[in-house]
Amino acid sequence: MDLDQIKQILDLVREHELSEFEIEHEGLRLKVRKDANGAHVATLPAPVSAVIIPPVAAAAVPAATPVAAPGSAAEAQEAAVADMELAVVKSPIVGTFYRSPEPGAASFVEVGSTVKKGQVLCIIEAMKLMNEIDSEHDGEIVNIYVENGQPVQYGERLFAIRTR
Amino acid sequence: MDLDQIKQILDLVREHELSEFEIEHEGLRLKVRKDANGAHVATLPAPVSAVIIPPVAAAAVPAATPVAAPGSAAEAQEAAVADMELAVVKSPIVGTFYRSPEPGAASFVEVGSTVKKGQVLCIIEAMKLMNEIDSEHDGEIVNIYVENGQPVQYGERLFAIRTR
Amino acid sequence: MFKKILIANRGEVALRVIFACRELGIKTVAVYSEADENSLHVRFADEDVCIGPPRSADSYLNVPAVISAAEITGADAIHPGYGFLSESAYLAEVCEACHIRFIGPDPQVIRLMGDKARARRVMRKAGVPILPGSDGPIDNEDRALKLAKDIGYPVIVKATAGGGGRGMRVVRAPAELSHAVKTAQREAEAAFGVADVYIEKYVESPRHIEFQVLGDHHGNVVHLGERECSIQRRHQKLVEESPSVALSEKVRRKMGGIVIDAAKAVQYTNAGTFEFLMDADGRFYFMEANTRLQVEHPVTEMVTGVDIVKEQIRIAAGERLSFKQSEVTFTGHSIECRINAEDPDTFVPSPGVIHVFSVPGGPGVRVETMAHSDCTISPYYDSLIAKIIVHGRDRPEAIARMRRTLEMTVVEGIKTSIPMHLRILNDPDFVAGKLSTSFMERFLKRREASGRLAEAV
Amino acid sequence: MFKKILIANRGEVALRVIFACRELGIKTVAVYSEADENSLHVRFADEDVCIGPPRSADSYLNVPAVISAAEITGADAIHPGYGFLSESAYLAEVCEACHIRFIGPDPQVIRLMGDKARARRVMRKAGVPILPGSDGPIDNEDRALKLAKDIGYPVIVKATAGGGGRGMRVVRAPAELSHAVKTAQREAEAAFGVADVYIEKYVESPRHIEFQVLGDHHGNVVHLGERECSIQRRHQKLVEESPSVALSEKVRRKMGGIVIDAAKAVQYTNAGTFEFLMDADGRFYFMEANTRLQVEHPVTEMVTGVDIVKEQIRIAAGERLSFKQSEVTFTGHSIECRINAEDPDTFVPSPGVIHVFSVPGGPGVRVETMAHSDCTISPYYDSLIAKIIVHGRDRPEAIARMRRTLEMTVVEGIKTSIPMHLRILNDPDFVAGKLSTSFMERFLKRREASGRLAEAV
Repeated sequence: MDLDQIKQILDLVREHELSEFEIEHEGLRLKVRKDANGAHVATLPAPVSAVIIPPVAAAAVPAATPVAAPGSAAEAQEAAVADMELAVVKSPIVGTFYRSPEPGAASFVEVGSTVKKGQVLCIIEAMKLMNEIDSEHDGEIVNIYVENGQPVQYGERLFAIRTR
Repeated sequence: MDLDQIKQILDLVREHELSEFEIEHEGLRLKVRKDANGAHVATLPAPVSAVIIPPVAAAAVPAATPVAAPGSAAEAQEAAVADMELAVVKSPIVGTFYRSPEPGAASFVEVGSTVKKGQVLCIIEAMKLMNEIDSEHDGEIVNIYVENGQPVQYGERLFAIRTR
Repeated sequence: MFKKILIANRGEVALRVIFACRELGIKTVAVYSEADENSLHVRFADEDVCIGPPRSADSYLNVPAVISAAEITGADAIHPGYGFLSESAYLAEVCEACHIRFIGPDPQVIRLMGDKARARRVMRKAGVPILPGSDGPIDNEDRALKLAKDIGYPVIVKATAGGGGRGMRVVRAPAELSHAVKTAQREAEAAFGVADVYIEKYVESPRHIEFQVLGDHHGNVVHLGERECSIQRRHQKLVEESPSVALSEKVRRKMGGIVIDAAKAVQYTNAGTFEFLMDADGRFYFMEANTRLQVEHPVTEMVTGVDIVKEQIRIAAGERLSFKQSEVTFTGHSIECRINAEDPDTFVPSPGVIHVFSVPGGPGVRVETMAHSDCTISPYYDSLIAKIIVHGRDRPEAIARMRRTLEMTVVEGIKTSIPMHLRILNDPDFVAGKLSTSFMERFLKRREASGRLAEAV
Repeated sequence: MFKKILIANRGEVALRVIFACRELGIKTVAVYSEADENSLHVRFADEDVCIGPPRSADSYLNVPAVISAAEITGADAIHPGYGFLSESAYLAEVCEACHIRFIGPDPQVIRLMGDKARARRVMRKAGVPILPGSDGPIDNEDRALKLAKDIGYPVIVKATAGGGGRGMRVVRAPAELSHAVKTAQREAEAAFGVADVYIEKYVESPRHIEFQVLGDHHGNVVHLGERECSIQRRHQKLVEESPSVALSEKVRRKMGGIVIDAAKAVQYTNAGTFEFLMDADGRFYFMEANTRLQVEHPVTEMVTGVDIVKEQIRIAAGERLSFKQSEVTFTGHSIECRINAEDPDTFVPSPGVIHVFSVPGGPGVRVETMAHSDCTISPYYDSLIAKIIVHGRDRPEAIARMRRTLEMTVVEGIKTSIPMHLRILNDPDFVAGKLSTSFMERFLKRREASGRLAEAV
């Protein structure tokens, strides 16, 4: 998603006179709220569109992911805070995902494992090379998105870590 | 999910007059809210775009034409009233427009002429035939849109008549 | 050469004529109904004239409006496209009277070919094989019964003014004949204003083979080979191709010679098509001649490299044909699919707004369309939204090419016949070239039987 | 035959390869950068793999990512398209090691042709006319001066690893030579990582003529005639055509024979192009060989009817060429315009959202594009948005056809080079076929002089 697409979405929001628009799709989360209250428009000078864009993930760095669908502005703020505690580890390369150093061996991590920055989370095999993927955070593994032995694309989600 | 799909969803939201729409599907989450509060619209002079469409002309029958660009609702109403008194005579056929029965003769009507229903306004020549165009109204010619000898298309405006 | 041509048509064929005019350096005038104000043919013509309300009878079929439009814009010729006024001898006559060149055959030829019974007689005299049948309208039931017995059942009763499948009845036994004649007469009267019907031999599951001819005003006539248009539903062609797998080079030459002789016999000029039925034994029977550009002309253009519309214009301007029969070559194989705005299962028309329209390119793909993203397909006119034509080195390549082109065509907002076309292209009989005018009937029955399973798309 | 081909490219050429694969019944894998997620090549491939961020170096030029994508999808061959990794001997070698077929020549041949000085030597040995010049990199200034004197000024200094006009300097007098060599070396070092440069005779205002060859793995090589690509700006081709007006049938046969011999001498396989300069006297000088599909391959396809991409795939699968040289025929004339997203006056790139995109059809028109209404032209990649190719019975028909096609092409939202192309098509020298690689320089100067008056559109 680039700026143009965001602009187009904002145009749609205006066109359809939406008060709220929220989308989450492949690592991107976009939320738009618009105070289209006639009274405000009349009395206040600025009908400001609020656009909340989470820090866009640079290639393969952890990005915020929401844990709850916010129902109000207050909740949304809470959710945003909650978001910041989750880091998603994405695949920096294309290859095959392995959870253990060799067939039959124990997995590097499980859901619930406590991990430290620099700890190996998995291996991605690319061009016969085994690439170890390290954690960039201290925290707890709360989700593993990919099955052992499954191919992964660039940018595909691998783990969610609740950071501390 | 691409922008087109989002547009289609928003069209559906509008079509079904929804105030809220939320979907979660295969890693996508989309939420839309619309503040369609009728009370606000009714009580406050909301910034509604006023679209005034004059009654569409059935083929070749006189139609109202706006005389002023309405600047406010009040003005628009006035204009609408004014419109109703104006009839536009459109060309029922393709051909060449003549204001007089033969070259050098006096014009059938001039701006300011009083005309009666059934009175000849002009001739349109098509396929060597001279077709007389009659007035369908009693009134006063307030505008002549076409020069003598000029070609006219089907539906092209010929005269404006202030009806009585 | 003409300075300015008025195109008395709409849609893709109006654009097709604009292409030809622009390549020849001729200005164009578009005419349009109120429903077509935003059409591409209006946008790309040099001038345009609104000629009436949406209903065809009041606009595109309105001869005085078309002629007046030509007069007020100073057009020196009219190209009628196909459909609408393209086979109107009356328009051709009015054009003559108004000193506007009608781009098509002379009015007498249009009139002759429009009278199916008369055309049969003339063609038989010119040495064209015709189906045994009555030489003129049936006026007596006893004679009709005797004739049918001589010809042998089944026979077909047809309106002399006919077309499009109306006023036609197949008769398989003497007892049915009288009723069939009366029904056909009633239909003919209703559809064409003329009740006359004639009888001819009915051929079971024939192929529809037609020959394209071009004749100039200097006595030169060439043929551009045949098209096979056997894939029809209710006499509407759905898929056309050239060449036909059923014709050898020898037969093509022979039949080509026959149609050239026939065209010369009636002093045929401009573009025309001679339609034949071909029976299982390879015998040809003349059906009718169409005195206009055909919807399916691109398949012939693809295999011959001849621009038929440009040739029409040159011929109408009095030029000699720019090539001889011996210079006409046939290369590869071409197929056309007529993409209609309709439900691919029920054939119910599907007008509306096309939100997304995209057709892939690649080698050997040609698209004729007035559609584009965010255009409206009007309910007033026929449902053809695009013709997709492919060319390949041979028939299998052409089929593969058409398949991938249809698979990668995107039309969103309305339903189209593309899924049905893909199923036809995947049908074993189609792939094997086992075609006949009853193909679609069998195809649709099989499909019904299979409970609409196995969608090709 | 292959079961599944990974296409290591994007844009129109990725679609072009998908067309060929679908026609051959081969599954496809698209790879894409994050910027291309919504591209048509991703939509129409059977599978797709995101291989990296928008920057080419991290995605489309990322060999490990491409190979891994092939491995995880089980692709048995890789088509590299043009640009990106298409001339990467390294990718070809890794493919060999991974038992994935690289659709292109063997790595040794790619490497040989990539070293311009070595290629010159080998070609000369194979009997191909080359420009007089140094046989290898220049290592000594005195020897360079002596050589330049022997050849005669002007001479040109070129990077051995060169391409795209970088690392090139024309030298018109001995005093300029030393400086030119140093500058070219610096540019070559910066652009290609290799500072080596060589000297050859500089031809003033030559034509750029290139021959298309196809070679199978059974020793068969054919040529598909020439393309003239003299309309270039800063070594970027803008308009290409086939045949060249400057070649007689006799010269075509002779040069075709020479390139076939040269290709056989280096055991060339798959598709390739031998580029020549042609001087005012009709003498040919070998420039370089491109070991890949060319952007402009469609003009050759249009005049020969050969589907070059399908041939590439068949050859890579080990099949024999399906035709002999004697079966290659040349029909009519074809022209291609490369439509770029750029300002037609300043050549500044114009990425952005295309709101409306529509290209007309009609006879002899072919469009290769990844664009459609409401698509985004990304700033990350080159500015080519469409190739419009036309075919006509002769060059004047092709020019008229290209003009009307460009005039009726609608691209709204970004600027395109179409107005510039229309001006080129209307240029008297272009129409007369008076082409040379200095055409654009003169054309742009004239235009500047005329104060940007008389817009063609």
